[in-house]
Amino acid sequence: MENMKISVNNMNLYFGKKQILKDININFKTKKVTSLIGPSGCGKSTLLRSLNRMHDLTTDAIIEGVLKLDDKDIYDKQNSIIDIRKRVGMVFQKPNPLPKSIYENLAYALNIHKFPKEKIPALIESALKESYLWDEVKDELKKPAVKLSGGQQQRLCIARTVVLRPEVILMDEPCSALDPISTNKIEKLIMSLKNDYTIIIVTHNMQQAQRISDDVAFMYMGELVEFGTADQIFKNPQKELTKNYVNGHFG
Amino acid sequence: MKWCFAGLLLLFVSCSNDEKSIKIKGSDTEVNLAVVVAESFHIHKPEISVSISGGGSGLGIASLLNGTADIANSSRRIKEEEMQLFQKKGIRIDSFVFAQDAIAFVISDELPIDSISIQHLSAILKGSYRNWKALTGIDKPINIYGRQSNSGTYDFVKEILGIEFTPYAKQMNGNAQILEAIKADHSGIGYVGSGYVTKDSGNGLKVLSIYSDNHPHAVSPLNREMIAAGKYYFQRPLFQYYKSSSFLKIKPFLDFEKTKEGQLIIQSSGYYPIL
Amino acid sequence: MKKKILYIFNWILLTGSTVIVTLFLGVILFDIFSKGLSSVSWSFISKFPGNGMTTGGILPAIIGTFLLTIVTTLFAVPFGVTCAIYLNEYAKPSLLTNIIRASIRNLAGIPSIIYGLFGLALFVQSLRMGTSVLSAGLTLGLLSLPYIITTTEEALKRIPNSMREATLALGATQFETIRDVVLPKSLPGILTGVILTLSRAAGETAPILFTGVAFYINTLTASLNQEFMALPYHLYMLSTQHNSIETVRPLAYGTSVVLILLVFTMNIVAFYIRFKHRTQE
Amino acid sequence: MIKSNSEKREKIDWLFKQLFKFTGFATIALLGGIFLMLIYNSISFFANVSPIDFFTGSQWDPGSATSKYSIIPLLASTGLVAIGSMLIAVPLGIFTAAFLSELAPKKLQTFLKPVIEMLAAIPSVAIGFLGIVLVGPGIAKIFGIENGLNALNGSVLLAVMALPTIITISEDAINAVPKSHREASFALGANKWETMFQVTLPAALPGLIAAVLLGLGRALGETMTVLMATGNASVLPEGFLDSIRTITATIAIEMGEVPYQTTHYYALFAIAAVLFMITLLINFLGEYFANRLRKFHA
Repeated sequence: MENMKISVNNMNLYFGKKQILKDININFKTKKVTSLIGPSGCGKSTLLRSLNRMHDLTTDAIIEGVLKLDDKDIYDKQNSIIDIRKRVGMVFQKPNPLPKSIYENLAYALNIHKFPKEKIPALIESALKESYLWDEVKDELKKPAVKLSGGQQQRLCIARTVVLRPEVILMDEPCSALDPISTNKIEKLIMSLKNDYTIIIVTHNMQQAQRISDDVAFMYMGELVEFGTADQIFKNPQKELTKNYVNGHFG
Repeated sequence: MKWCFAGLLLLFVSCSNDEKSIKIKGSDTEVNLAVVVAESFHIHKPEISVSISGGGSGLGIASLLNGTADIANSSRRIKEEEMQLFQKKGIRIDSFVFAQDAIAFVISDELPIDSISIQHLSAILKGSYRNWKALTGIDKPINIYGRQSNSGTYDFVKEILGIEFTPYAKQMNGNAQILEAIKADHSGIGYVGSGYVTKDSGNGLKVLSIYSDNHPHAVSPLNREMIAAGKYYFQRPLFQYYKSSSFLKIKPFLDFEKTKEGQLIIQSSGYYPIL
Repeated sequence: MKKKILYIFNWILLTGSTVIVTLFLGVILFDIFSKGLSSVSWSFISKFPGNGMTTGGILPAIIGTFLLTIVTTLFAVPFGVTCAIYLNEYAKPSLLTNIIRASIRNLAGIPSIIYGLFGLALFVQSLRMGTSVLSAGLTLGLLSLPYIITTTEEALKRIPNSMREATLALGATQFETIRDVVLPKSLPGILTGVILTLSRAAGETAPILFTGVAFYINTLTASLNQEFMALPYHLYMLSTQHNSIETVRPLAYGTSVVLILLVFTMNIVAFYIRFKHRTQE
Repeated sequence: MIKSNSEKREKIDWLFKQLFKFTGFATIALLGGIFLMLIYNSISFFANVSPIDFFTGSQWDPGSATSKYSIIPLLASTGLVAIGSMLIAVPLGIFTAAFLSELAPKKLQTFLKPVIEMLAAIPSVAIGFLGIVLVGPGIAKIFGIENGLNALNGSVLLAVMALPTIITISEDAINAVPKSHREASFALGANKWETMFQVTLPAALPGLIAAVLLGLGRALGETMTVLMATGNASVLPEGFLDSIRTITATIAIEMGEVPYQTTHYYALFAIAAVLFMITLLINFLGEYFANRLRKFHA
């Protein structure tokens, strides 16, 4: 029996009257990389964003079903949204550094979560090292983060997430706005991060999914069509739909 | 953001020293006089702040009633219906006459008359005469430049002549605007407080002397002796009304007006001191 | 041939209109500055009026306008910005919020004198503040609110949602996100709107007519329940109410120069902030 | 320990949310209060004076023994001066906007836009002052009349004040017409002018209407300029050379001097309410047309 980090049971999600996700059941394993793939609009980003309650501010979103982080109900009102998001970090499609310096970008989360002041510099250094960014920026930590290149910004966003030591990192097409070299660096980074974190990533890139994933979930029209190991999905898909998609026949 | 609210609070709290500021309102005729008096008053009592606003006499009395003035300047006696409003609110008021004024009728100096009778004046202001031809032989329409209905001067002229003004009379904002208009309009006639015509009213203007059946000898509003004798038809006391309850607060200012210095200021501004 | 004449006619029509519009500004500024600049001196802006306001300066009017603008700012900015934050960050997009938004936009088009009436009824009468700097400042504050709300909302709207998500995903609360990201990032935009609004408020006359402005005051306005002199009203008074209009005409021109310079300076500051902010992005 | 920290922060978050909500609603309520205050005081007025007299009479004369409260002369004055200003400002404004977006080189644009913004920034009292010292005497000279304080003077000044609004919105409207429209017209062999008058301006029409309406709203509501420059005679005007007295000027002149809570006082609120409704209607219409333009091009 493998260790489950996040489990989703009988989940339905609506925006207003429109149903976006239909009866989703999926388990994300601890310290593995799970990829969510599928054509645009299939609901994979929506699913990802519901794992750390990013839909809370979308006023007409209605979520049914049970989503658990370990044995804790993510949507239980008793549980602080702050703690959920601290445990489940997120990296977005477009790098979105805060309008502050590189150092402050990382210090920000530590400060609001009241980490002891004296520990902050060390935490920042190790997060930057973990994200393979330290060597590039260690001499200019005071530089505004927006001055970094796109790839560096995205790695900074990953470092900003990592610095809080979350248990899960959600990534929403983190490489779609980047060039191949930066993409390559981020993929390497993901491979090394999975030793410590559970990673769930949404991607459009089949090769990338194949390269980095342990598990792959294929979604179509708001439904989870097939879920299995990367080998299974890419080499031996059970469903016709999956086969067509991974072979590039549509999407 | 926080200090904004704190600042706002502070502002509300810092409202104080109401006792040290006197608000005087009303009477376009008296306002400039009041300003000059207040300027000199400041030298004697710099700790008391005096703010002055013009408008009409009605404004002063209404402001006194509304509680937004301490002294109401008025170039006319308070009206019966105004008195009733004060009584309804339970406010007792007193009055003080601090100067005398004469109303001057002004025309362009291009019109060949120097004096006018009360009867003709009434006919013009009523709108029965609409052309100068009957009076001067010059065929020009008569343009009347009067004050607004809230003006004490307006009321005074209306009442003493026992007429209603023609609706074609232009209602100007103040004495000064009337003079401006007549300077430009060679067929205009208007009325202003004598304080407005004694000094630097500019050229092109002429002040009419007034005669009536009782006083066939025409009297000019600029004739000091005749006014002292009470012989000018349109002469009137200038009042200051105040609430009896706030007498102590405004007393220093009234006292100053009564001093020799105060009366001198009144005289040099073109008004006539109280007898 | 006919076509050519039409060409020239059209060209003259368009260019001529533009020239006329430009001339309007030119004539206004030329007339006021050519006749008024000579009246403006250090003593003009640092002295009290004298001799029945026929000589001297306009110090009390400058101080009055300054105080008035401070009261306006302290009232309108916190309330306006807060209201905009509520509408943009918290309120659910519904028919009601859209109606509220449209109403606020339209309130910006309501004649300023009506704000004066409301200020009279609310502050002077109901709240018993009397005719004072406080009443007048709050009235101008009300007048400014719709502008501040609208411009602030526009500034907030320009912040992309990804900025908000960045901190939210790190476990920041919505308030922390507003405080640490949304407001700092939209500050230049808000500031531009606020300064432009205040420059408009500083030049307003109608709303202060019956809420506290005075013809003359013989001391500087020192407390909030006192009446005050203000630059725009002073100009109105000197040009229509004074007993020797001709004599004080140079003072009126001088007052216009000071008023216009004040308003233009505020506008230039606002445009500078906007310009600098735009080039940074 | 971390738990209690989150709880505290969530509490602060909740508190500020309530604060924002409260001030938001308070601000909205305050602004809504303006409307209620006008209605409330107007009702008090109509309890004393019949609405029929108010809307049909021909005299506004609250001072006389038989007080007459008819909005008609004031409304006619307001309408006359505002329409006059539009007759001047609309062609000037739209042609200037067309010049800015179709003819002017970039450099000239960067010069002209601040000019228009500066024009908008000049306080109304300064414009009114110029009406007394410059425009009024000028009009008196041109028409050979004795006094230039009349409706025409007010219209010229209000036109100057409405121009920035009209130009800015018209220019946006013209710029919003898609390039493809123009290109299609050029492709059919139309020249620059034909394209502008037959394609671009008609396509921008809703925006131009919005510009005119919002400019009109500004002219209707202006107080100081008309108070200073139009002579303030409250009789039915017969032409542009007559002195007039608008609703705004009447309020400005009379509000200071009426005893509170009298019929005259309520009357001023009633005419203010009428003005409020008119400007609100015009602004909403303007907004409607502006939105139509936006939707059309979206």
